Amino acid sequence: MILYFLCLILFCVGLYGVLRKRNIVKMIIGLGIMEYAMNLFFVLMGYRFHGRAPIDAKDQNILNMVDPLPQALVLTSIVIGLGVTALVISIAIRIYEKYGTFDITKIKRLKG
Amino acid sequence: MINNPETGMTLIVKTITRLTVGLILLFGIYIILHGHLSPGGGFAGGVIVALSFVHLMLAFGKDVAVSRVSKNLASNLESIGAMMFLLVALLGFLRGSFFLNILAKGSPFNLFSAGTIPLSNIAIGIKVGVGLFAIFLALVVLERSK
Amino acid sequence: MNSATIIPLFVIIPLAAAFLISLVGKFIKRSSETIIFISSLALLSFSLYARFLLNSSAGKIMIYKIGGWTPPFGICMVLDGLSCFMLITVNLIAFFVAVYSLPYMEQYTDKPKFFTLFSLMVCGMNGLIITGDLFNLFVFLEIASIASYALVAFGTEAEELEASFKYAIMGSVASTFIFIGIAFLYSFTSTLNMADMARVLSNKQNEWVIPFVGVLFLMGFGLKSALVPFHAWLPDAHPSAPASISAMLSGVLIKTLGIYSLIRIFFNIIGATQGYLTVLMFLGAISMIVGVVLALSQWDLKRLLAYHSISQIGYVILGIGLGTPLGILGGLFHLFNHSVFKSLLFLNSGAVDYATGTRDLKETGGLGKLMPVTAKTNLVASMSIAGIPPFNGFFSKAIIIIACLQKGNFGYAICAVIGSILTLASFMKVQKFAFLGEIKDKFKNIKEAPFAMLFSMVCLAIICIFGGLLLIPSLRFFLDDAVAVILKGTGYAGVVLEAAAK
Amino acid sequence: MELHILLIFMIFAAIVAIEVKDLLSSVIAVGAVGFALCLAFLVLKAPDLAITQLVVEILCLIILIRATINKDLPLVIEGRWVFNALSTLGFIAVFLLFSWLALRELPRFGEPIMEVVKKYLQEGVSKTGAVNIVTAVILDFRAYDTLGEATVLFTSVIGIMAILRKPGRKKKE
Repeated sequence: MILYFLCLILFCVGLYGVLRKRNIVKMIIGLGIMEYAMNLFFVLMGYRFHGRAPIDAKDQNILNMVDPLPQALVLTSIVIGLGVTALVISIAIRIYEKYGTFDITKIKRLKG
Repeated sequence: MINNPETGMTLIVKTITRLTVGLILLFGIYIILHGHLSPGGGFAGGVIVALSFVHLMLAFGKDVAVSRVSKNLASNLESIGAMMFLLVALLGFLRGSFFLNILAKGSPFNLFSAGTIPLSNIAIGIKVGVGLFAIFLALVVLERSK
Repeated sequence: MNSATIIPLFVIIPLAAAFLISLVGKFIKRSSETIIFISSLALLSFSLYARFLLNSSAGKIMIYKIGGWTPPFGICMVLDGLSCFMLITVNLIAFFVAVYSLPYMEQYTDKPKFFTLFSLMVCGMNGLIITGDLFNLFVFLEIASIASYALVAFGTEAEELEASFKYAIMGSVASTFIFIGIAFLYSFTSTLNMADMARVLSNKQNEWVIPFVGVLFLMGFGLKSALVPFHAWLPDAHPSAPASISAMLSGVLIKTLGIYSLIRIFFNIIGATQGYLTVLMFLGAISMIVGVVLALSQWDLKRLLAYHSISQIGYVILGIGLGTPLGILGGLFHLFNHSVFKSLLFLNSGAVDYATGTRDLKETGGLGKLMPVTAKTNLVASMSIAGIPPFNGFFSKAIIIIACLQKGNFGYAICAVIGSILTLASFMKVQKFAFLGEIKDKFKNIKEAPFAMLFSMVCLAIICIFGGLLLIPSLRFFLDDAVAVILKGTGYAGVVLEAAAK
Repeated sequence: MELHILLIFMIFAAIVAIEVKDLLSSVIAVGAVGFALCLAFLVLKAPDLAITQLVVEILCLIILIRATINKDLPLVIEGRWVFNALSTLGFIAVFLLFSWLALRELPRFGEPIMEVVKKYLQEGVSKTGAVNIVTAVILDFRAYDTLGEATVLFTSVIGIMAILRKPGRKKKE
């Protein structure tokens, strides 16, 4: 119970970073932290006390395996996080090239 | 390996890289191939392969790595990898449904054992490896041309 | 090969097209255009064919078990009334936008990359509509979102990059909220299949988990569908995208990613209690008013259209939030009409931009004489968005207003009427400043848009005119099946599991 | 018990990553959070994830450092304005409160209800032949997810190349 809550606190630190910071790279870092907290939260769900890694051994028949489904989904979600982060970083690089700054409040050429 | 001093890092890094790049690439291929036996699979192995190219580029400067894998070759190889994975999926159509694992299952603990899973692992490994290296090439090429 | 094998085609065709275009796009001249044309035409015809297959199938539902695994263990694809309705809407607009963007994309470099991303976005939307699995819905939501982030920034100008950055950051935050919601649901029900989850949730009582997860999904999908508290990204993202992409974004993307997912989760999985419905109706009413009021002061044509998208989405959400059969019918019908005339409006603004190079209403004037077809299609679209009788917009808005009156909340009915009046006012402004009045001298020699652009604009205008026919009894099945699926609510689980057991 | 320590370390490193002035040190702090996450996966008996997280983390760091290395590292002036601060903190407080209430009703940590997964564990090896059950789930039971996954990566590569190309628009005649 405490672990889940700590994980959500980490999620909120990332959310704070995204909503409050003015520097684009800080927002990307906040987004990255939110992705980490999200993945950890899902894997925490699948843990079993004194369980074993979900890989069959040749000789004995392992019964108390940890839940493999969250691990499969979080593998997908880690690579999704990499894809999104790489895309947002390349947008930030092009913005820096065009605007000359990382400060979101100065990047205001859009009207309205 | 042309080691003209001005591109890439110092000589020490270059000599160490010359030793380790092959090992990293080999380790990545091992992870891809043994995806269904040991931990790690197409994704982890592909990223390791990409890192070996990135390692090569960081140490020896842009032109060495680009001479090996140019940018449009990278994106073509990536689409080929993606096509392969889709074909492995479509293979399942031959006998019933979409992603059916139709190849022989074999006995569990040896290398050629899990039907189409090793093929999918190889296809994903190629795609992820070359794709991420193409991202890195695009990022670095932008830097040069400014 | 039973009739259900048509379902995976909706994902395989756009994927194969995307991989092919990125492979051969550079070498063979014009190959990317032919591939994208063939694939979007095939998708449109398959979605219409699937509609008739659905009529003949038992219980109006078709299940496709991927990899041969029965649903709770593997992923299953579900094609029922609602998803078929969305499929036809998506592929119809995607086909016309693909035809439109063949000449329009000449302005941009690197056409093959555009068509690869376009085909991947269509693949993401199709995959999201037909999937029967919650995590799969998240993965395809990511595909469509990442493709649209890159497409918004396709022109690599300063404004587009900034708009795309804001859109990408807010979109990713929404995705993390959705993923946390999925994690909660998985831990509570230990299954990911939507039908299985609905069954487990209905007989497992809880006190705080479902409301909390409902709020998380409302925030996540509300942001994707630009409901009012989360609409900040839409007025920036849509105007700066290429015209064909803002047509897709406004016409279809915010509906499938946002509204369809909201309907699926709130009606079919969690079970729509009165609390959720009142929240939805309230949000819809606010979006209606805020969108229209903000739109009145705009002079940039595409930004004005983007604000109108927010208000029209408010109509759809209000209609569906009513919960009564007539209200849901009105909401879904307005969803179809809005995707038709809003994408037509964006295509018109793209034609004006293509010919004159500017979108500012102050500068364009009197284009009606030089661009007759665009002027007429814009007139048709403006009339139908404002809800003038013969056009399709009128029927759906009227149904929503009648449903509001029947249910007795007059406040929302009055909001709907005020909203449509203000919409009419702002589109009169568009018509006057863009197409009537005298022509500016620097636009003397502009010529009409190329044929392919005109073809898709005229076809969409025809659909706008004859859209009202969908309500006549013989064609009503198209909407009624979708309404029946929503009204069944968590009965969706029983139908899917029983059909999958066969 | 070691998970609690890891998580507290991650929260502290994340706060450092957000609050520190210099860009490069905040990137390093995020790297620390990522590696602590990799350790957490090992403790949670998820070797697949540990490898993938470690390697993806390295690539993310390289790209992040590439983006921030020679840019002007301005003195980052603190946050936007007061209303934004209050609304963010208020939202976070409400979010945490309701999540505490909802978390109490979930199955306790360490005792997951594993109805669907029982079949994967029993028949994983026999039905798919793969010894690593996680790979069996990824590439056979739920292979459609992995197709979506490969497409996500493919989309982001094509998207990045589309964004980073030099002449965005052909100049009008």
